[in-house]
Amino acid sequence: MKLHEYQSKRIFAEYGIPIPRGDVAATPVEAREIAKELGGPVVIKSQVLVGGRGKAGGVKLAKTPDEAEQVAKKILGMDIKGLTVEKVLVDQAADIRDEIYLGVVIDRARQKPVIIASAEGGVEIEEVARVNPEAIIRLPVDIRMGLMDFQARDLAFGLGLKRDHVNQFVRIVKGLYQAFINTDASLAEINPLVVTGEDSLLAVDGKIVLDDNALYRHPDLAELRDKQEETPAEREARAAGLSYVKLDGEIGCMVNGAGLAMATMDIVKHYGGEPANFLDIGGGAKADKVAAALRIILSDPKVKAVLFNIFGGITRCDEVAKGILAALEEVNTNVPMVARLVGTNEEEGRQILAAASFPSASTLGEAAEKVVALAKGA
Amino acid sequence: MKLHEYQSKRIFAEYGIPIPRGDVAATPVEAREIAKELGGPVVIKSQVLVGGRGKAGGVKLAKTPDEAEQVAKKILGMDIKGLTVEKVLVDQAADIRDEIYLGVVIDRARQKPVIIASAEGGVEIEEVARVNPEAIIRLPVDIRMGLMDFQARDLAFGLGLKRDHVNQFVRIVKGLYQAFINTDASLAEINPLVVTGEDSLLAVDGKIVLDDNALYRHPDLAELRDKQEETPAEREARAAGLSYVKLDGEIGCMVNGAGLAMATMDIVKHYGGEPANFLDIGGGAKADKVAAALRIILSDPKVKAVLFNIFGGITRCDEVAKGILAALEEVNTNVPMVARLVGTNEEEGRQILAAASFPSASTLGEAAEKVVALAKGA
Amino acid sequence: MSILVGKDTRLLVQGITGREGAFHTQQMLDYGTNIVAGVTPGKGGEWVHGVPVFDTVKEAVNATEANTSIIYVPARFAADAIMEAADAGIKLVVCITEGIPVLDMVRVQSFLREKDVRLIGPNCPGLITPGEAKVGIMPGHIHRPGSVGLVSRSGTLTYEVVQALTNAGIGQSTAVGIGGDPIIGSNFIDILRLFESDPLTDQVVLIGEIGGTDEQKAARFIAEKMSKPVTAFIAGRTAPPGKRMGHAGAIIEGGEGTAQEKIKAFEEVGVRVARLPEEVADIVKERL
Amino acid sequence: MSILVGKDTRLLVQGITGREGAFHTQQMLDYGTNIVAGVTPGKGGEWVHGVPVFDTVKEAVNATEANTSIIYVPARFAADAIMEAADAGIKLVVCITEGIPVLDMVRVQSFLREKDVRLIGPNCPGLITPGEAKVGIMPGHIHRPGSVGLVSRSGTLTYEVVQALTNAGIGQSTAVGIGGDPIIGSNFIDILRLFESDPLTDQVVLIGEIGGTDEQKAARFIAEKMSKPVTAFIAGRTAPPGKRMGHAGAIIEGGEGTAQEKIKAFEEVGVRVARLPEEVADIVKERL
Repeated sequence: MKLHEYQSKRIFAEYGIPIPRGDVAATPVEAREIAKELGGPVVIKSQVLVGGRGKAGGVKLAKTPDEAEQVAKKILGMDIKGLTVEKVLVDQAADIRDEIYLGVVIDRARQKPVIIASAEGGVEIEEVARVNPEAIIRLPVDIRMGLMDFQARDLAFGLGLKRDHVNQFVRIVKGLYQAFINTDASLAEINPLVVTGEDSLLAVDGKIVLDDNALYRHPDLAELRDKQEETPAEREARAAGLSYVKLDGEIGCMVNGAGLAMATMDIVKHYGGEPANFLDIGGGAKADKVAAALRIILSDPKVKAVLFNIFGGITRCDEVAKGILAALEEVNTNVPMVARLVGTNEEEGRQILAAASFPSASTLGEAAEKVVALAKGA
Repeated sequence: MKLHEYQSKRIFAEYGIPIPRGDVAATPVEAREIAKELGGPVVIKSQVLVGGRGKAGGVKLAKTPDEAEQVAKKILGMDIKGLTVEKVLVDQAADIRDEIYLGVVIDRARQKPVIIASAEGGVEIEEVARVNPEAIIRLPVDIRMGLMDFQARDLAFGLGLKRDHVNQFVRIVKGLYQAFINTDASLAEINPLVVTGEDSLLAVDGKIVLDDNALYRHPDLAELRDKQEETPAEREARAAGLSYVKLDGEIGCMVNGAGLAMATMDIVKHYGGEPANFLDIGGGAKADKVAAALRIILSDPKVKAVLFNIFGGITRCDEVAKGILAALEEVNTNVPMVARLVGTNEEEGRQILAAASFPSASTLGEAAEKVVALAKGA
Repeated sequence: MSILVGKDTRLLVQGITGREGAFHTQQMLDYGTNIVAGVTPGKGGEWVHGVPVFDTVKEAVNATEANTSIIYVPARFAADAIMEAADAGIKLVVCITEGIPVLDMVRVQSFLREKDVRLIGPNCPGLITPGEAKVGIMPGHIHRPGSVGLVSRSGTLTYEVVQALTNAGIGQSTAVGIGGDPIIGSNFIDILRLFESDPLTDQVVLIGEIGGTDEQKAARFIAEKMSKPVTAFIAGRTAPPGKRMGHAGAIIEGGEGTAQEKIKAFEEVGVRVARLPEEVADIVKERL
Repeated sequence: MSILVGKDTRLLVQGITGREGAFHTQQMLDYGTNIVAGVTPGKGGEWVHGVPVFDTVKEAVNATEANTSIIYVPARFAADAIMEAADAGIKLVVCITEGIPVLDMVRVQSFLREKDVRLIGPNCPGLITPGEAKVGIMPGHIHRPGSVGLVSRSGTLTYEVVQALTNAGIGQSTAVGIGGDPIIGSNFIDILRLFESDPLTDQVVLIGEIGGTDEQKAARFIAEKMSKPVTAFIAGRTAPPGKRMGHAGAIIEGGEGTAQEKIKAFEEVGVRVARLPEEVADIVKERL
């Protein structure tokens, strides 16, 4: 789950990281009031959960409260990569002298959190990695020891910071690491961390991505989710514990397991069809989950046929079969369907479907061929 | 630094450990009010920083508020092992079914915190260790991982707790461990942890001893120090960063280093004297510290002679010499003294003392012989 | 016994009294797995399908000499369960549970590094040595004993490939699902190394998917260290990029983790890559 | 070189710009110790008594190949300084600082266990190989080269014994102060083992004090593993019980830690125990 810039920066502030004075506005008048309160020039920043806001015109400077109101008026309601800007952050403009990148992620290979830092901040770190990889410092952290002071100092001196900034930087990187750990983040990033003309450090932009699996430990953070920026189908899928990604094809797919779901899409395409979605019902799904998944698939008007591909392990075929039938009772649909259920409780599942005269197939190839034919025939 | 029972239990409560309802009283009337508020029988417990309160009559039951007042009247002001009872804790009496011992200390050999538990609580753990050592369970904890849930469960089942108590116990032992770590304790102990007739667990008595070296991290805890229970000399010594223990002899000793201080006492005794104190001025002591130490030694009227034994390493003999002379300027005394200064800046130190005609010796044996003679001659 | 599990396996089921734990205990028993104990804290003394239940793994190991554990406990307790098993001296821990927080697994791995234990998973189907022991949730009946080792990040996709092999008359030595989470106990290389030195395995099938760079590393390992032929299958050629893959994550990994990248990495070192599960069987058959 | 320090020592001073650090740097230089670098964060580029100062230990090690470090930083930063030295590849760390919180040292020791490093101290006087290198705060001039190894929990008391030896014409191979804190990097046994296998050491003096059971353990080690004669001295026969020794602490340790207990433990295994520093010299002399 992604947090907005303003949400991320507020969390940073709780961990002692200096952020610009500022507040969030949902209307141009609010933006004006905030600018007036702050005094001096401000930056108006669209709060949307995609990258590239700046290039899209979603970040602008304003010198006066009047100008802030005008700029906010332009940005609020703007469409950025399909997302509507509902809120802007009005921050006191910083006197930027240098820009540093500072982030924490999990290093999968080392199986440790790793601090990533670069004196070339302000641009995307991928860009730095591509153009000037030596400018990136990586510091793996033993989660049991936490980030030690000397490591933070090594980083500060490694970035070539001025002596006056070293202690400030140490506090910031320790705060960022602690925020990462305490929020169960998968990414916590300050970019840029600015050295200002007043010779202090300031987290001008920031981002936190949370681990969905750990949200149960953070009910307060879970509430920060921006409901505006999910489609109704995605929202329903998440609520039901399903992994769903909408695509552009006409064949709805319901599969258990991400690998098999992707392989099923590959095979649908191999047989000349186009998948309408990626949908993994996960392991051990029961009837109600299957029903929710079917509703979500059918909510896409482009879907012309549906393929169920279930290879039962922890998931039981009889539960899935019951779920399909239960869903069909509430969802009145003419979309043709094919089910291929094998594995755990395969016989019971097939009997349930057979009793309801539901079309089925025994191999994935056969099922894919059938569903492509049904979609084309429809 | 030792905390009182009521202070320790309040800290436990912050860590989710259930403690009896109760409050602290400094007068019999307060005790009555608390008992009234609590309703039902209460226990009146003297709050003094020594063991054996119970045997000394410092812990009594009271059935009514009236009785509470009477009992408090008896206990307040009572002398227990030289300490005057200034406060009593008035706790709701618990319906005790079983008593468990639960403590956390540092295991020096393993260099880890270790949880100590015994189903035979309510008596001193040393007593259990002597009589029935197999009744004690030791669980070393890796400080980097913290106390893990399964370890806490192992402990619970190892103590033979009923199933209904396991989850409660797990929360309590994790809370106790966390309190130990977060307060930088050297001991955190619940004894007894009671299984009540209502089938819940309750920390009826508790004790925390803090690491003095870590008190700088805990200004709030440092303030809890009970100033009534230190002698003025001990208080001054602590404030000056000196390690001082009053003894019964007549020869004051000021030494740098605990080992040398003890050896000096041994040697004074070897030559027929009795040391008046243990006093270690520590490493690198400067003039003001030496002066404070001398004031403390001379505040004991039994002192008939003073021996300075300084073997300079990190401590410099010239600093010590200056300190002695500075102290003598403010403290007008006729007590005879001998100084033996060797090691770092030995020459400078000797010159300073020689210039002031201060008696000195070159070996410890010579110094001890001299000081014993001076004490006897005085 | 090929690798990791077989007739010598003395299995402990953690979370045996739960719905999934009890169900799969029955399934594993039916397959012939030697299940010696179960653990659910607070349920010690009960029995599940004739298997004695203990309160702690230590007690279970002391009483039954279990050497392998399979974990079905819910995600929020699973990390602790893995560490409990490792601490009690279990040598092979198989964690089926999905949805364990990533930082929990980081802690687990830092704990396991000092122990003599191998972890498979989490979020994996487990592993099976056909005809000897099933330690997982895969449908046993699709397997048949043979000499092809399988290692896979995927669960159900592995069943699909196993079935294709079995349908083509090709048996398996051991099939291992290593799991698809960001932090897992054993990776492709760990298992490939075991297959390479297993006399009962003649060739290996590797089933990968988009995301990360583990397949690329496996390709390098195969080129440098393996004498046995490997056939690969990569899911996700038509899939959108994995949602888990964070921005900075990609930098660390040094790649975007697309199927195309992975297929290229394999083909460059001479590993044949199948496009369909049935094609895996075809390629393997040629090499028998 | 006898044990741990000598002509091969390339010393780094952590906290070199502080009052104590600078003072003792001069003292150690005067003694002839090869000091190659100092570290004080934020003072990199400065010089102290001709020794170059660096911001971090890593930089210092890279630039000067320092192999030993001595720490004079204040107590609240000392634990971090020890770990910084270990992390940078220093092989011998000597921590003079006193007053480090116990839990800090517990963390340090858990960190060091995975590193190839030896820690002496904290709260110790350091160590000296007379005539070669002084890595500590002891007055150098009281020592003289010879074949008697010293190991001690005490600081100044060791100087007393060393002076008694020197006055009696007995030289020292290496004198090591291991420190008196509850958690220390090296204990009596660690150092006794080094002396036992050091060809330049003929006999050993052990100086203990009340508290704990390390002397008792050392006695057992001497009985079982040492061929060289050991003379012991225990301070605190007339002292009140150590204030540090908590209640439950004593249980763990399995003893009260009185001088009498310790003297008894030594005498039972044939180690002679001196009553006065001068007596140490007398006993050692008999054995030369």
